Amino acid sequence: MARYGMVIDLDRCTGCRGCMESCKIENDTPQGTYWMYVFRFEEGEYPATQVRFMSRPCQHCDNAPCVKVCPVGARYKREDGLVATDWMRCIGCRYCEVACPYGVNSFNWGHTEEHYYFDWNAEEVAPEVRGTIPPWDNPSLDEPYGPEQRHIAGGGRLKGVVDKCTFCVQRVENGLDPACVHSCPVRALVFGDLEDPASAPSRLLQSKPSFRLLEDAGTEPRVHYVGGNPPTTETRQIEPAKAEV
Amino acid sequence: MTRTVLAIAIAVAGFALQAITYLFLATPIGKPTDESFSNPRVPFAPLLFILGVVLVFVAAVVYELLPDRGRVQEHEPEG
Amino acid sequence: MAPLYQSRGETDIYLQLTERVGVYEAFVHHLNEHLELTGEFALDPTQTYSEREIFDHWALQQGLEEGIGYFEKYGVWVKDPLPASVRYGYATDPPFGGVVHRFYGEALLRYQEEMRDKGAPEAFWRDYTPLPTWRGLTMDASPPEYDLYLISYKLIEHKQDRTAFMPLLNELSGGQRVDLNPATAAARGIEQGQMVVVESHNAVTGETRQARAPANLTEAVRPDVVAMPHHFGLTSMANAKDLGPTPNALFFTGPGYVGQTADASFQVKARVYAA
Amino acid sequence: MAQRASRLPYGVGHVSTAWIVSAVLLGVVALAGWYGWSREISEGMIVTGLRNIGPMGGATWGFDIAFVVYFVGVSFAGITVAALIRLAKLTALKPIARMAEALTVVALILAAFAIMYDLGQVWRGIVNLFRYARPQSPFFGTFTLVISGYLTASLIYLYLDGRRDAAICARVPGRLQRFHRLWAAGYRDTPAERARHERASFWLAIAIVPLLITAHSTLGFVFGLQIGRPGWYSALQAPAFVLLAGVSGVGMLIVIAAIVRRTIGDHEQLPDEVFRWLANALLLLLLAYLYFMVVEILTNVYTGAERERDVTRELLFGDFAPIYWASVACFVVSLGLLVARFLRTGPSIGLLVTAGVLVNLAAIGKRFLIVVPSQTHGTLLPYGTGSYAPTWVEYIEAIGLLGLGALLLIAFAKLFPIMPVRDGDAA
Repeated sequence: MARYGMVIDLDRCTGCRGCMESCKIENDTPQGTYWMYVFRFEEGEYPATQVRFMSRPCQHCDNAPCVKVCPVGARYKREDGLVATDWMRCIGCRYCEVACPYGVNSFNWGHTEEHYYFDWNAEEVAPEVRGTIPPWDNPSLDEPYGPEQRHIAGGGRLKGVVDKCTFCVQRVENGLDPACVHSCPVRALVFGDLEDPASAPSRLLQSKPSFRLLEDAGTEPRVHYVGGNPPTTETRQIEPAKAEV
Repeated sequence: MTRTVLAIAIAVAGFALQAITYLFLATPIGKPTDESFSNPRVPFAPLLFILGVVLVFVAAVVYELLPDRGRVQEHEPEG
Repeated sequence: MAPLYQSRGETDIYLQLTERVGVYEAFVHHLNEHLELTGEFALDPTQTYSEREIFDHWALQQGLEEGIGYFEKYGVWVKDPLPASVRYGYATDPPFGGVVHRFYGEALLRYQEEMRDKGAPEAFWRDYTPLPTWRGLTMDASPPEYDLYLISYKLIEHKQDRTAFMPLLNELSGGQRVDLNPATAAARGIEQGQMVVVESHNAVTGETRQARAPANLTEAVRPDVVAMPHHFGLTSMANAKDLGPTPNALFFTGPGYVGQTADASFQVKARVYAA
Repeated sequence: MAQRASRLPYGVGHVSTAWIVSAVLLGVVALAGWYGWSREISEGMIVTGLRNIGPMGGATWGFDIAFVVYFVGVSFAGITVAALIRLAKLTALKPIARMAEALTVVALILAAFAIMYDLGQVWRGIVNLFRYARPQSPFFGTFTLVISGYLTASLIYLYLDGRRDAAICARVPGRLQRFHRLWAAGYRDTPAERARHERASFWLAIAIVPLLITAHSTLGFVFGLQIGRPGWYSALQAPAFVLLAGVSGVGMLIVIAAIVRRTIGDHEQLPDEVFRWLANALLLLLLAYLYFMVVEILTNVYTGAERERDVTRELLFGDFAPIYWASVACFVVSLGLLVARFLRTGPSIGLLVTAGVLVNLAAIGKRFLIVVPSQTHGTLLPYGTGSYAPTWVEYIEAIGLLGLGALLLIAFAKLFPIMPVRDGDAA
């Protein structure tokens, strides 16, 4: 049984936020919701200013606080390492959100819409997208996954429930990389079986010194970072993406 | 006497129900990836657990309200 | 003139770059192919060349014994009379007639004198100089309270204003903002996210133009600069209209800022104050 | 109690215009609160000021949770006092036993509502909690022990304790007679029954005291076990919760007792001694809690991790300083009032009521400060500081709950004697 994980090469990341966009399109998340988030950091004062980038998916912790606190077991840990949210069971208490040190959870505050960004039937859009499947019609998002056969794929499917990055379970279970990994123009994101020393992420992980976010929180993240340093208390975020609902 | 026995029995039953249903609940025994980590072993086990909690206190009601043996509940004369 | 600071010829850059990423040989073959270098003049992939050396090879291949030095000596190398069809448009017309590389703008001088004689203000004719001449930037004449250089720049999420109609990209980019150095902002009592006015000044006409956008404090901007991305506000697309102002509206064209030879339309001084 | 009662004691069943007016007003307030809830259910929680932690820079728990904690806290005092009266034989406090029990029941009902207000999927929540609830989630204790067990216990305690008075009231003909008779359930105040009740209530009290300690602790653990939230992760949370619960509860009890004494105008029934007892209790609890506050602040500013210090800094000098210092001021002033009692001859009920109100305001403030700042200013990744401002929906929901609570209490007072009936009182 593969146990998936992600390795992120900060040497390569240019902070283009392409992963954020592909994630939103693949998972049809509501406006203002980012399962994948790319930090743009700056440190030091002019002229000794340094700008750094760090993409932040769900860390899919092995010792996940969100899984511990979920009162109804909607948030659970899968055999293959993914931390999944059963949005057919979630009651929307948002305990997972306050428990998560990384701030990766997102709640569906308002009504769920068929299309969060574009009505592909609008006459100025229709000719452009004719013949393609709109994100909200992606059939794979409504299917149950894993041996548990639970509904964990896709975002903004239901009002008043929490969802978060699924490592694109609908792609991974069909042998594809997550959308963010697939679309990264500089191959800064590498996804695969961390247990297998020959896998691409394992090899990248061995090639450079690595770290995980907030290690001292004891959450055992399955997302590793190489080629950079973790943000310090001196690190400031610049150019935050607009996250308003 | 039966009153006491009955009350204690109910209380004990309540605690027992709590103890047993606790094992029916989703428990952290085993790996986090276990089915039992996020699903109760018996459906609606939490409800049973709460019933156990309630039962313990219901014992007191039974203890007080149980009519004496052989005595029929009679109405107070109207005032 | 020698390259300033660390700037270098692009060919040199390409040569080093291709060497680093290990495609130097292919690049050299590419050069040979496109400069039509053959035989003894062909570049050797096992050697490294400077930009000058490469073009020297080319000149020799062309049959100029002095190599690239020929152009330093004679400036222009006339191969043979050009057919009229491929001549520069004006080159066929009077008053020049025949191929003359236009170096001395005689007409410009005439325009200048004419305008001056007609009493036009200097701003209108000072840039009509027969020879390329240096003068101070127009914006330097702006009053001192306009103490910041206005810069418009590109965001990675957008392509000019063509993508501004895509809500996804607008969300990712965070929308229009006015980038200020925290020190600059503090001196003006401006806080992160606060609405500010950027006011540019036309040193010739004294005209000022304003734009309002939320301040974005970042150490990555020089303290004497105010910067705005240029993707928003100027668009024909309906659903991209209300994305904030465009810095393009703060720049000037016309006398002093755009001219026959000295084009300074993107060099304006501006000031920023809390809205 | 041989004599026939002619009218019910303490104005039970007797409805004055003043009562009707206040009842209607409170009813309107309660309905307004439910209207707010209906907006939340139909539109989604987007109508609240809550937003996601992190990229959205908001607080995902706010007013609702703060009031859950506050109401559960208030419920603490009632049943504790009642149980202690029984266990420690504090006959002096007997007159307030029942209003204490009633306060507990009402407060717990309000807490249950507040929890439902906070759920994104209310109906699903009610079902799934009974169906899937996991004991390793701190939330489990909150709704099994607190809402279920605790509420049952207090209801049963209230019921059994009231049977004797119910029997007395049941003698009086009237619309309420059937209700009272049902409540009395054949109680005839024979020595045997008295002894039986003595025993039953003793064991109930024994069972309840540990329950409420654990119950309030679990509520503290909801926050105290979260390492991901600076300012929450502290062993002090649970005991501090219990203490502040006592403070707010006793304060509320003082207020209610004073109101009852005013409306019934029977000073023998609620002698000054009762208030002296309550005031002393409040004083001790308050001192203990202030001590806890100092310890907590000291720990966080002295050795706390960077983010811990950030949150504490926000409390002391930052965005939340106004609320924080206002709460502290309320505590200190009420402390002063409670101490001032000793200088005066005889307690001034006015002062005590003021103290009671102040500590409750402070308690609400403190609950808010426990819940919110760790979310808006306590992100461990550099998201920058967030903000949270409740919308009218949240305000009206909270106010509506307070109105509902008051309504339930005055309604109870009209259905049943709010104080134990002394022998021959009903005559």
